Parts: sequence; C-alpha cells; structure tokens
Amino acid sequence: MDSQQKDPRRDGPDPFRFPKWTNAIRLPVTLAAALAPLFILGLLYLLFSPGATSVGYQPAQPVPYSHQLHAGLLGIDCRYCHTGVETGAAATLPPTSVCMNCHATVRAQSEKLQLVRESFATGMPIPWVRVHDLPDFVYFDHSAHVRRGVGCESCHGRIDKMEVVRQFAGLNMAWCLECHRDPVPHLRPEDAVTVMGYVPDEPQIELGRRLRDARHITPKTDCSTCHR
Amino acid sequence: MATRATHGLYGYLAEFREPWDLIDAAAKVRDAGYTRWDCHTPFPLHGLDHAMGIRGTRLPWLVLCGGLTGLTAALLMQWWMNAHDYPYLISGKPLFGLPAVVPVTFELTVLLSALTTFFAMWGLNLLPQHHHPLFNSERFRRATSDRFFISIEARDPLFQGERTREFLAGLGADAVEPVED
Amino acid sequence: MSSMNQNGLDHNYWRSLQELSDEPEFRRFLEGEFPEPAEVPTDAMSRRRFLQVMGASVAMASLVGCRWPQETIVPFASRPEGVTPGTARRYATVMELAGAVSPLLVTSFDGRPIKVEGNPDHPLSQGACDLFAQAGLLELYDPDRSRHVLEREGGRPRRRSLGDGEAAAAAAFTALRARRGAGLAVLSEASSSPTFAALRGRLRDELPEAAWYEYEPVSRDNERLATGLAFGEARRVRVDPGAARVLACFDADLLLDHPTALRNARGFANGRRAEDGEMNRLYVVESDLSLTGGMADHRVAMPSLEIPRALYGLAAELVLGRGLSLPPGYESVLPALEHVRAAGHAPAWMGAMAGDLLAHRGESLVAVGPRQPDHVHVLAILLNEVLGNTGRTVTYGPDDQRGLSHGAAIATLAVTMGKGQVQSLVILGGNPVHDAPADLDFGGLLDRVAESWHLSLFVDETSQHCRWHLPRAHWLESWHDVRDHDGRYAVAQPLIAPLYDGWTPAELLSLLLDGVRRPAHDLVRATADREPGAGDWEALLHRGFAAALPVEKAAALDGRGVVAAVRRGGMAKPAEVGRENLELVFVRDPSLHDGRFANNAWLQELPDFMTKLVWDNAALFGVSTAAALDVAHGDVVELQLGERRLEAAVYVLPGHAPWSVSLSLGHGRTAAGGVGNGTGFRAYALRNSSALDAAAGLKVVRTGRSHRLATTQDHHAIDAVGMREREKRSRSLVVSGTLAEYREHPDFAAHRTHHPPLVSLWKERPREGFAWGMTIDLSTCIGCNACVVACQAENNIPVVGKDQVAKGRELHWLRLDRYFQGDPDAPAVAHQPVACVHCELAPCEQVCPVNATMHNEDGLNVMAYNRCVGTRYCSNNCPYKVRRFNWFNFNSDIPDVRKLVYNPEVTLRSRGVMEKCTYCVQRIETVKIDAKNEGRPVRDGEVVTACQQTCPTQAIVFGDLNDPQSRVTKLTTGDRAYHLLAELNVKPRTAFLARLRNPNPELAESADGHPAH
Amino acid sequence: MGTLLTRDTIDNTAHDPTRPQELITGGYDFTSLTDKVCGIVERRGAPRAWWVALGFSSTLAVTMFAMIGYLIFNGVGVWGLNNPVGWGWDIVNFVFWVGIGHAGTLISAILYLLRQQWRTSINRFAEAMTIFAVICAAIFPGIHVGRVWVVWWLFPLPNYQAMWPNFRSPLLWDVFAVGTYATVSLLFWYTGMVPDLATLRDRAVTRTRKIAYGFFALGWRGSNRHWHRYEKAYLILAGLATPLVLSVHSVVSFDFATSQVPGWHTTIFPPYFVAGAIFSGFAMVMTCLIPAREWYGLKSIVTLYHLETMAKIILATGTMVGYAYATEFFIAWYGGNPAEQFAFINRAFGPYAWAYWIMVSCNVISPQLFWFKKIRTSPVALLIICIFVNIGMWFERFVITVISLSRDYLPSAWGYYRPTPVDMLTFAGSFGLFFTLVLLFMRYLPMIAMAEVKTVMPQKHWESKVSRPVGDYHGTNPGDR
Repeated sequence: MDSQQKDPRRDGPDPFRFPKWTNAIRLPVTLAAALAPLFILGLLYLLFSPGATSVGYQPAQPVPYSHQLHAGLLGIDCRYCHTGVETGAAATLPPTSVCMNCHATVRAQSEKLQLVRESFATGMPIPWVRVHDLPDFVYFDHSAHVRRGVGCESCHGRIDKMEVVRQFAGLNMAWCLECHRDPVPHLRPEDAVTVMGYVPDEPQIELGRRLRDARHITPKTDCSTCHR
Repeated sequence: MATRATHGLYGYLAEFREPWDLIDAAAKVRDAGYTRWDCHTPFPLHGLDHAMGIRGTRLPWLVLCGGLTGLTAALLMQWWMNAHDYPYLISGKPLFGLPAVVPVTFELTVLLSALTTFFAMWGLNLLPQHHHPLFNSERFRRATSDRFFISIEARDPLFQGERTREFLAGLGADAVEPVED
Repeated sequence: MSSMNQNGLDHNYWRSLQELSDEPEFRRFLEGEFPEPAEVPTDAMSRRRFLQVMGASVAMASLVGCRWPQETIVPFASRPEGVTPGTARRYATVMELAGAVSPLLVTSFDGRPIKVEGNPDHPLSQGACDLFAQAGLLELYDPDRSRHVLEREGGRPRRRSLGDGEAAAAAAFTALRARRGAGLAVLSEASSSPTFAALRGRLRDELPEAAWYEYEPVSRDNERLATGLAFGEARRVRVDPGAARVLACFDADLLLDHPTALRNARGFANGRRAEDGEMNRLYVVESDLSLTGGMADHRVAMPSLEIPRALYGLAAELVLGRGLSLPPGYESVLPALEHVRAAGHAPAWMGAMAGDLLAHRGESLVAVGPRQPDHVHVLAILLNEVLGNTGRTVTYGPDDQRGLSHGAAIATLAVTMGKGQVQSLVILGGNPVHDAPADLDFGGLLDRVAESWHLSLFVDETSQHCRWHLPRAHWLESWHDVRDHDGRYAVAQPLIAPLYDGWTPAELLSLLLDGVRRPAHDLVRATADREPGAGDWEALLHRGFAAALPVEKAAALDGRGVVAAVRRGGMAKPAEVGRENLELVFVRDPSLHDGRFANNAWLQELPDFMTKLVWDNAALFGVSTAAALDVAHGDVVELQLGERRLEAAVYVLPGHAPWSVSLSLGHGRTAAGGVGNGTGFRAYALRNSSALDAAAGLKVVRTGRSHRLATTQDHHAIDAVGMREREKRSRSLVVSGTLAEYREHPDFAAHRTHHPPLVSLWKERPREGFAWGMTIDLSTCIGCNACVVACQAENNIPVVGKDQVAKGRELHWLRLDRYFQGDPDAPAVAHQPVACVHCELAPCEQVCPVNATMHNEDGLNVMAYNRCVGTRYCSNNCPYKVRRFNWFNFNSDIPDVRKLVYNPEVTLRSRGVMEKCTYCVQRIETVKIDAKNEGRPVRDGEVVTACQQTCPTQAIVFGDLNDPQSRVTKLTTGDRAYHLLAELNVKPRTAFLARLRNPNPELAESADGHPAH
Repeated sequence: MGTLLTRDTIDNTAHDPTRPQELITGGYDFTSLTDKVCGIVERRGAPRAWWVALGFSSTLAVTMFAMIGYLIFNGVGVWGLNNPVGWGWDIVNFVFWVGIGHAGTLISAILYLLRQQWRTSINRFAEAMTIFAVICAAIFPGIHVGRVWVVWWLFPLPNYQAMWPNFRSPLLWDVFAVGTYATVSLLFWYTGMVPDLATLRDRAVTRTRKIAYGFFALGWRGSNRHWHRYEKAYLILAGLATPLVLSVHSVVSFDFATSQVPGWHTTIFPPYFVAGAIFSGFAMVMTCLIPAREWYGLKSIVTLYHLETMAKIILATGTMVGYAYATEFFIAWYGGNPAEQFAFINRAFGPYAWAYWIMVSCNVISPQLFWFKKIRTSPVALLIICIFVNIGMWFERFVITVISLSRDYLPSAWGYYRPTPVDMLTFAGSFGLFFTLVLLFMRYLPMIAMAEVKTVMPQKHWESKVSRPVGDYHGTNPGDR
C-alpha cells in the first residue's frame, strides 16, 4: 500500500470530537464502574439472607390451632404434645388422639375441630404444614439440644405469643454455628427448657457458664455434627 | 493564519518533522523558562525528559504501598479465614502454616501492585481526558503517527501571544499555529 | 384398614401417601426454602424429606391402627416408651430360601423396613446375615413386582381384581375338592415350614387323587439321597467346622453354599486365629474356584467329574495305605477301594491329607458338596464314621420325609403333564419354565394344562404360560414359620402390610382346601400353638425363634446300604475328562442363587467374589485350558452339549480346574423385570434332567465375536508390565505368612514393607476424646460380600448399571480387592476389603479447595456432600482410591415405591459430589447422643458399623483407639497388625491383620503358602 | 494476500557485530510504517480468507459452548473420566492453554527488562495471544467441577454457611495465580496499546471508529509528560509480570507436585513446567504469526531475524524439557521408591506408551532440527515443527495427568481412560474460540506495536544529530510529578 492512501488530510475534516462535558463525567463514571461489582455482590448477599428468605414464614394450617391459646393462655407444656422432643431427633407432631384427649369433651362440636374429629374417625393423619424446615442434608436432634438445656424459645421464639406459628430464626448454618461456638447465652436449667420468656435469677452469662461447665457442654463445629 | 492572541486561545502549537529538531527546541523552550508547555510525540523520545527537565515520578512509591497492602491483606485473610474464624482440621496440619500461604500471598501482592501501577499512572496523567483543545487542531492529528509537536499554553506566565509564536517559529518549527479552546 | 376403604381412600399403601404429597404446601418444602437454592440438590436429597414426612404420617396413623396389620407386632429389643416417629425399631423374623433359613433382625423406620440384619441371639446367624436376606429389602420395594391378578385368555393377559381372582380360584378349587383332587397337581418350592407341611398333609388326606411335586433347580438332593442309602431314611447332614481341626472339602463350599454357611464360617474363622491357640487346616478339592477354595491351605483343582475318584483314592489311601481299620461288616468295600488304588497312584497331597485326617481323628471333617453323586456322599459318611468324626464334627438330624428328589419330581410331573393327566396345576412360587431341565420343555407342557395358577412375586416366565397369575406376598410382608437346619422352630412376622395385598402359598393352599383364604397369621398361630417348645406367642415373636430344640431320634448307620453304594461307586468306570471330553459344571450363582433374584439390582451389581463380574455370568475357563483351546477373556464361544447350544462369554479364571468349564445358573432371564432381563447367559438351556450338576462331552466352538464383561477390578485387559507389578505389589499389600513364620516372628507383618523412618514436618496434634479405628482380619475374611451389601443398604449407595461399572464408576464404598498370587493354574487367593481408612494425615483433605472434606474431633475423615464442589482432586490424591464420585444423578428416575428403601439417617448424594465410607458416622452420632442423654460414657463395642455387624466371621472390629481396653486397640497394637501403604505416613485408622496360612509341612511350600503339587 | 508461504526475499539474519542489528527492513519510515500497520485495520471489508477462517473457528467455538451446556445439564459423566482417572482432558487442556499463555507476557516483560529490542515487532501479537489462551484455559477448571453452580465457593466470599475456602489447596492457589495472571496480562496489553489506539483514533475517517478507538485511547495525546510516567509504569508492570509469569506455571505444577500420586509427586515440576510453557508458548506464537505476516505482508516488520531468534529460544527450551524428562526417570530410579519407579516404567512401556513416545518425538527430537540455520530460517519448516511442538506439549500434559492417575498405588484400583466425543469436541472448540479471538484481534486492533517499533527504526538514529549535548537538567522547573 502506498503511504499516502490513508493520509487523513485528504480524508476531509475530523469526523468527531469528544465534547467538553465528557471530561466532567469521567471521575463519577470511573468510580461507578469500579464499585459496581461490590454493589452487585452486596445485593446478592442481602437477597439470599435468611432474613429475606425464611424468617417470618407463616403458612396457613389445615386446622386453626392456636399456640397462643394452648401454650400461652392455657399454659400447656410443649412436651404434652411434642412427646419426642426429649427422646428423639424429631419433636414429633401429636397424633390426633392427643387432641381428642381434651376435645372429646371440650368444644366437642366446634366447627374448627371438624377435621380433627374426621381424622380421629378415619385414622388419616392431619396434613400439618411444616414451618421449621431444615435442608435435607442437615440432621438436627431435638433431644441432644433440649437435654442440654437449650430452651425451645432459643430457636422457635415466643411460641406462646403466636396465634399461627411463624419461623423465628434463620435456621442457616451461620446461625447454628453462633450457638455451637458459644452456647452460654442459650443454656438454662433443665426444668426451664420449655419456659417461654424465661428470666434467670442470675445474669445469663454466669448461669450459662456454670451450666456449661457442670454438664460438660462442648458443642462441635465439625461437618459430621450435623451432616451425614 | 490567525496570529492574534484571542480570548479563546489555548496556546500555540509548533510542528516538527524530525525528532532531533524537537529535542533541540524543547531544550530552548525549557531554558526560556516556560512552565505550562509540553511536547507531543508518537513514541517516547529518549532524552526528551532531560531536555524538558521533567523530574522523576512518585509512581514507584505508590506501587510499593499497593504491594504492601496486598501482602498484609493476603496474610491476614488467610489466617483469619482458616485459623481463626472457622478453624478446620485439615490433614492434621497446623491451622496456619507459612509455606501453605506463600503462593496466594505472592499473587495478591503482585495483583495489587499491578492494579496500583495501572490506575495511578492514568490518574497522575489526568487521563482519561477525551476532550482536549489540542484535538481541535487538524495538524495535531499526526502527533500520534509521524509528527512532533511543542505546545505552549496561553496560561503560561511568560506567554506573550505574538512573541511566543515567533519564539516557536524561531526554533525551526515547520509550522506554528494557534489552538483555539 | 377397613375404615379407610369405606372412606374411599385408596388402599394401596404407597398411593395413599402420594395423596399427601400432592398438598401444595408439601410440594413447597420439596422445592426447599434454603437460603442458597443452588444448595438444595436435585430431587435426590429432597426425597429423604419426602420419606420422613411420609414415614411420620404413617407412624401417626399406626397409633390409631390405620394401615398397620391388625395383628400386634412386638418390638425385639428395648422398645421405647410409646412410639416415637423418626426413630428406628427392630423386629425379629426369618427368611426362608429353598428350605434354608436365615434368622433375621429387621430395622423398621416409621413403618417401613430399611435394613436387614442377622438375629444375634440365633445360633445359626449370631448376628451375621447372607446376601439374599439383606437384598430382600430391595426385592420388597421392587417396582416390577406384580400388583394384580392376571388371567390369560388365548395368551393375552387380562387384569383382574384380587377379589375376582380369589372368587375364580375358589370356584375352581371347589370343583377339585368335589373330584377329590383328581387331575390336580401342586408344584411347590422346597419349604421347611411346619404350617406348610401340615397343609400338605391335609391335601394328601383330603384330596388323595391330587399329586404334589416339589422342585428346586439348586438343591442338596444328592446328600439327601445318600443319607437315605446310609441311614434308611433321609437325614440332614449337620457339620460343625468349628469343632474340626482338619477339614477336607470335596467340591463342598461350606462357607457359602450351605444351609448353615454362616455358622460354618463363624466356626471356621474361630479356628483360624492363631493367637487364640491352634489353627485348623483346610484342604479343598474342587473344579471351580469357590469361596471355601479361596481360603484353603491346600487346594487341588480337578474336574468335577473326577472328584469322586479323588475321594475314593483318599479312602483307599487311608484304609489300604495307612491301615485305617473298618468296623466289622464293612470289609466288603475293600475290593472297591483296591480297584480304585489299582487304577492310579495317589498324588502327594492325598497322602498328606490322609496323614492329617488320621492324626486328627474325631476332630476332622470330610465334606462333600451337593454337586457330587450320592455314593460319594455315602463314602464321606463312612469316612467320617471310621475317623470318629460322627457325633463330633458331623451329625445327622431328621429330615421331613418326602419322596422324589427335585430332579425326579419335575421330570415325573412333566411326564404326567405330557400324558395330559394334569387338568389343574397350582404352582406355589418357583419359576419352572425358566429353570426346569431343558429337555422337559416345561413351558410347552404348561400351555396344554387347562387350569393353571401361578403364585409369584413377579409376572415371570412361568406366569406367562399359566392361565392365572396371582401376586404373592413378599417374605417381609407375610406370616410364615420354618424349621431350621438344626430343627429349631422359628416364626416370621411381617414388617409391613402387603404393598399389593399379595398372598402367601399357605393362604392359597388354605383356599384350595377350605374354600376360604384363611389369613397366614391364623395358620401360623395355629401351628405355633401346637408346636412343642414354641412357648408363649408374644415371647416367640419377640425372640424370633423357639429356644427349645425338639428331641430327635439318633441316626443308625445301615451297613448294607453303605457298602452297596460304595461298591457301586468304586467299581464304576471313572469319568475321563480331558481335552477331547470337556466337562460343563452348572454352579449356583453366588449373587442370583437359581435366578430368582435376577431383578435385584443390588445383587446384579454385586461383584462376584472371585471374578469380580457384575451384571453378567460367564463360562469360566482355567488359564492353561483357555490357552489350549485358544479362547481369551471376553470371547463369545458356543457351548455345545449334545444337541443343545448356548453362546456365552469366556472368563479366564486363575485356579479353575483344567478341562472343566463352569457356568452359573440364573442369568439370561427373559421375564425377570426391568433390571434382570437379558443379563448374562441362560445356563438352563444346556441343563438336562440326566445331568443336573455336571455334564461331560462339552464342545467349545469359537464364534469370533466378543462380549463386554464388566468387572470392578482389572477394568481392562491388563498388559505384561502391569501384570508383573501387580503380582509383586500384592505381596506387600496383602501381607500373608505361614503359621510357622508367625510362630517364629509374630510381628513379621510389620516388617514386610521396608521404608525410612516416618517423620512429620509439623507437630502432630494429640488424639483427644474418641479416636475411632477399625481392624480387618485377613485371616478370617472369606470374601463373601455380605459387608458390601450391608454397606450399600445402610448408606443408600445407588447402583450405576453395567455400562458405568465397565467405565470404572461403581459406587460401592467398600470393595473387596482380590489378588491371585503365584502359579496361574494353582494360585493363592487373597481377599482384602478396602474402604476409606480414615488417615489421620489424610491426603484428600489438604487438596480440597472448599474444605468439603476435613477431620472431625473424633479423627474421622468426614465428607460434607452439600459443601462439595466436585473437583475430584481428593480422589486423585487418595492412595487407596476409595472415594467415589457421582458422575450423574444416580438417584433420579427412581420409582416412588423403590424410594422406601432409603435409610433416612444418611443423605442421598446428588450429582457432582464425592462420597466415601464414613465409618457409619450416623451410627456413631446416634450412639454418642444416646450415651450423653443417659449421662454415661460410650461402651466399647456399642458403635457397630454396618459391615462389621453383618460379617459372618467377625473379621471387622471397630472401636475407640483412645480406649486402651477396647478390642480394636488390642488388635491394632497386636502382632499381626499392619497398615496398608504405611510408607506414605498418612497414618490410616484402619489396620489390617496379616493373613495366616497353615500349610501341611509334608507338602513343599512356596512363598505364599499355595501348594506346589 | 498469498495463502501459500513464500520464501522471504530479505534475509536480515546475517550477524554483523560492527553494525546494530537491522530489525525493520524494507526502508520503512514513521509515516509508511503507520500507514502499513493501520492500513490492515482501516481497509474496508475483510479479505475472503479472513471470513472463511472466522466462520470455521467460530463454528467450532459454538460447538464447544454447546458441549459445555450438555455437560452441565447431564453431569461430568459425559466425559470419559472414571474412578482412578479423576482428571482427564479437562485438566490437560487447562494446563496446555495456560502454558501457551506464557509467551506473550514473557516476550513483553522479560525481554523488555533484558532490553531485547526485537521483541517490539511481535510483543503486541504475543500478548494478545496470551490473553486469548488464558481465556481458553480459564474455561476448563470452571466446567470440570461436578457442580458448576457453586464454583463461586472457591472464592473467599462471605456466605450463610459461614465457610471459607481452604488455602492449603493448590487448586485455590491456581484460582489466585491464574486470576492475577489474566488481570496483569490484560492491563499490560491494554496499556501498551493505548498510544496505538490513539493513532487509529486520529486517523479515523468515520464517526464510529473515532468514537470507538477514541474511547479506549483515553484521550492520549502523546504528551511527553505522559510518556514519562507511562514508560515508568510499563517498566514496573514488566518487573511485576516477570516473576508472575514464572509463578503461574509453578503454581499450576503444584497441583501435581504437592500430591501423592506417583509421577506427580516430583520436585522438578515448577522449572520443568515453566520451561515447557515458554516452549509451547513460543511455538504457538510462531504458528499464528508466520501465516499472519505472510498474508498481511508484514515480512519487513516481523523479519526472518525475529523468527530465527524465536526458533533459537524454542530449541533452548525444548532441550530443557528433554532434560527434564530424563531427570524424572533418573530420580525415579535413584529415589528407589517402587511406586515411583513403576509410574515411569509404565509411562514408557505401559498401555499408554504410544502417548509417551509421541510426546518425546515431538518435544525433544523435532526441535533439534533448529540446529540447522537452513531450517531455522525457513518459515515453512518453522511452521511445521512448531505445530509438532504444540501437539507434543499437549501430549506431555496428557502423559503427566492421565497416565500417572491410571495406575497409582493399589493395583486393584487401576483403570484406563478413554475420551468421549464430548471431550474431543470441547477441546477442538477451545481452539475455535482461540482462533476466533485471534482473527477478530487482527481485524480490529493494531497487530504491531507501532509506537514501540518506531523507537527501534533506523530513522530514529538521531542522537548524533542533536546540536547540543542533552545532559541532566539541574535548573528549576515546576513540571508536575
């Protein structure tokens, strides 16, 4: 190619010049470009936070059972219905027969209890909707926690104040680890485990430390503690 | 060719065909005591820095800081993540062992140094700056190909429109033209 | 249950659960609400949740007696107060296979059996369990099981409701009863059930015209016939290898193919632990390479048809050569023995064996396998008698007296059918169309029977030729009773209500006899009440078997019978097997038995203990024979026996007898189901009623084609370089020595591999708390695969199929490495179970970029599936290659009912994650939590891994290495302990105990204790 | 534009110590050089050959992405991997491409520090190639994992598992090394290109070109006060990139060297890998550059002298690689570790012997031909041999990765690896992606670093002509620093 072919002089005037304002915006633009990734990451982090995804989950139940009434006003102990909580991994939902222990006589004709009576008659279980749902690869054992003196409240919140049960905590791994690394704030005497709104006579920290050392409570943070 | 210093005048632009002429000229401009002036060349000319009397840049120091930041950040991160926040028992090894953290530390050091170099260089050069009065000159479009220029800004205390133009012409420039702002 | 039906709820157990699963909320948590959706695995893992809820609902229902069988079930051990959903309970029961009994303890989780183990209290199992009982679980949940009554009209099957089927049968049976059973034939499987026997007796009395036939393709009839000859009545030969110091097995696979195999193995193993005293010595003479053969101190491989001559030779050596005196009245066998002795010179091993037997009178045992003709068994009975073993290592218990042998029975039935004398045929289980001798053409005959009923689990080959197919209840679904080999009475209780309302054979019989189908429970209960020593019903169920043994009348040897048989055998012209006259031996398939388990994926993918073949059988050739016949591994050859032809693939097996070809029965099914159809080659096609065990005159013709055999070891034809290295290396991997060596240097094992002192670059952390460890005793590991199935069932290990195995992608966490050492025609066999050895300095951990595998405080090398990214780096860096990768989602597309088998305590692994042996961490955690709840320390032996639990020989010991008193500590620090690849200094937690062999000093010894004869 | 390689007319390889090496022939001056290089980018419509090539390579590239989709949908099982062999072509390709990615930064950085002026004609091209190779390389570790959707766990990002990556894992070192290397190479490449982009901007005749090039030229106006810092920055980057380029392949080699696997567990891996990387990198530069200079008539800018010099480097590094092979065997024997010994016997005589001997003949024997000047200076011969070297170097990675894994400690766990069509198409596709990017680069960006070439052109011998000595200036001058 001959060296004159592309000489700009013959190709007429400069086709374009960047206007003056482009100088004004260069700093903000550069900064925005630099910070964008951080912004997006932060956004995702919040988007997937348990607070955003699971806390406060409150499905409608087939039977309008009120914890507020039973556990709160009537003060029925958690273990009356959730019998497995001290012996097994699952706290267990009560069989319909347990409901009928009282409701055979109390409010025997109530509309709300229609499904309960039906279930009792047919023997088909009531399909309660699971509220506190851990991922399938997590193995949580109620007895292991309750028997160490971790209050129901610590994970389930003030059930006695819930008309319909609502998910109280994030139930994500980081949340579990908090307590497994330092159980002290959550330890109670065994008789106070099911108490709602429990207030220790001494500062919780001292109580917790005492109970921890007394019962040799050393929660693990190994994979195998919860995953099998 | 308009030679009168107007209000919108940015400065004068002198074109040279050969690098060595530019060097001579640059030295003269320097000795004349001009401060707000510059040379424009398609490639870095050795000796031009001396001729213009440009002193060393502080860039290397900034890079050093960047590098050290990377180094400490890497070491802290690895210690905190593997040995402090969630201590893992891995292959029965110590929670934090220097040999294992060397590679990542090295890489992060280099990475931050390089990034600092890059951004600091453009920053100190006040680039990007897509708009510049010199771009108004058709002639100047060859500054990135095969021509050599000296520009003296009107803002220079020693700038006296006509005198400066003659001064530049006297340096053996092939052409001298005013550049509007 | 009735209440539910009235309420219009589907009475199919599974589908009623399905209904619940359709709740929208339920679907929601199937989808999962976990913070990281990417986290929630594909349907694989959510399935466990599904089951938990399902299970829970069933449990809740069960409290109000919904679908639970009306009969009460009594938990076996430590029943929790009330029933806590989500906790496993265990029930005692038994499984019967062709008359042989496995006493079991079945773990049930929320109403569904999920694990089958041996009943620890029962002398026959002592906690151990065989393959078939364990895998029965998968059979129970097999989606291919028949769910309907089928009626065939013009060959086209029509679906009928159970009610209609029952009505139709009842009507037909009424007519038969009116005819006093004329034209009726009943074909049943072998059974030891007293209830069944009673019904059979009633049939004989009430329908005298009817004929009863019993057929098992694989049976011990020869032994049975022999006892008939020797004692004048059929007797059960009971052996006690535990009491024997010298065992001479002639084609007898005492450790696997025997009604009391589990107890035999336990007894044998107890005699192998040199540190606990003397060691027994095992001689094996056989054609194929059996499990017992693999354990032999001296093994002689010879064609099956020549084995009789070998035993006669031994007898001659003992009596004529070594002057063993015969009791009066038996002298007349001498001519026979002299005849044999004249025929050929006794080889070295025979003399040595004879000497050993003489030296151990009363504590030796001569055993003959079921494939040998009756007179050989008689000779064995005689030898044991004169060696003084009778009553010590072998006894003869009563057997229920039935007429024809199985072979004769099926042949006779065929003849009667051929004559058109059978109008109605009731087939109780079994699959004669597939497994009856080929020359009978049973299928063709069956088509000509007007009224035929087939009760079976599957719509199989036989069902396709019957007018009526009736769904059968699985043994885990049915009430049943048995009398085990010792005569002990035991009851089987159902673990789950029949999924498809199938019937038991007893129920069908009662329908036939009484016109109404009486529930099996009532039938069994009635028998139990009559049974002396059965005791209280509840206690019986609780325990699983009757403590008291029935009194038996002693067996008296009938001299004339014995002499006649021995003379007949001794004088007979011995078979000449050779290049020109190959023999074909029909062996029972170790995984599929007679083929009835062909549709069981666990068993299909279970590597054969010697060939390591999966999803196939093959014609086994010896190395030199294969060379002589110019056939190679994987070639397809045509086996010609008379006018019968069968194409089969060749597998060249070191140690297989010369001029002999073994082919296992059971493969080549056409109507087994989705899993079992078309695997392997149908050996029955060559099996004639004249030669059910071994046939001479086999011709082998090469076809030039080849067949892809999938094996879990030696995945590809191995080259010379590799072959040499493998041989060399195996000796340092499987450390073995002779008893003499051991007596001289008890710690020889530790010094087999030489390596520089092992030092770490860093200060190693001290062991605190628990330090779980395991020892595996190679002296007692017989390689029976029970542990592999146990592991698979316990840990939800998927099957991957033949193609994936062929690619080298099997998922078994526990594999049995098998090495052949020395002369390819007479190699020493070594088994080595290898699973994750939980290295303390685990190489896999340091390379995982995301910490998905790390150590827990108990020193376990744990694997967090849900953290795994799947780089496979850990597997690459594992010197033992025990990590398994999920190349695909092997848990997808599993039919719903099949999901019931999953163990809810173990995560289902999704695609793209690594998995491996966890030392059954779920069991460890459970025990730890229980102990802590009860505020007591964990006891030694309280944690039992699945493989350890089921091991028949207790070769596996697990426990805490930090407890100086624990068994595992004692063994790990004991003489024979060594660590695999110790030179790598990864400090495995699993230690192996060196294998000891006890060769006869009279026989020249090569390095690994295999005989150079 | 001839597609067939012609013998070069001008031979500037003759060495004359009395005269400075003539790097640019054909009497180019600043103007004509600028026209020449920019002309390639500025001409209207690309040559047909270019379109054909682009069509072909982009098709391959698309195939690769299809295969990746298939892989992610079905699982890693669609590859030929199995239990002993957990890494197959995926990692082989990764190491192969990372190796190729070394020439660029090496030429720009190390040769720059060593004041090798001949680099100026080829560094732009080599750097571009580096970037593209690293892009191809980065794909494979990304897709080889079982669960691609959680691969972000390899980065130390906060998450609700409260888990962090394991910094002891060489794979994590890889993430950082390759990431850093890619970033720095990109900065280096771009920085060097800005003045040339400015040239294109100033020569632009259409609005779009002006805006496009203008945007990336950052308003560069050749100011010497800028050049001053620019050169310093370039020097620093070169200084940083030099250890970096050596570290990257060392770290990649750690994946193998720090492991247990016999045949991987070798201390000579880092230098051996680096030598191999330079070896393959240069070979690939030649493979691309020889046709390019032919088609675009750049023979006077990328002269025979350049090619010959690169050939010498290939000869040197090739010999080093050969030496490394020999050392491996020696150490295996001398070390006396049976597993190690067998690993190497198995390489040479086991079922994979064919792969091993392909590697040896391509990497060790073929470069030895460069001892002959005739071959060194014949573009055709160079091209062929370089292609062989590329093949050989791929097989080197195959031999190391696959053969070692297929037979390690326990014979019971030995296996054999066979690639599937998916493996092959993915690999072929990576070449497609690579060449697609190369072609686009040649079409739209200056292939030759004009600003740098100008500094070594004959026309620039001006020092003699300056009328007064240019010494250090000690007067005061408030030039901003």
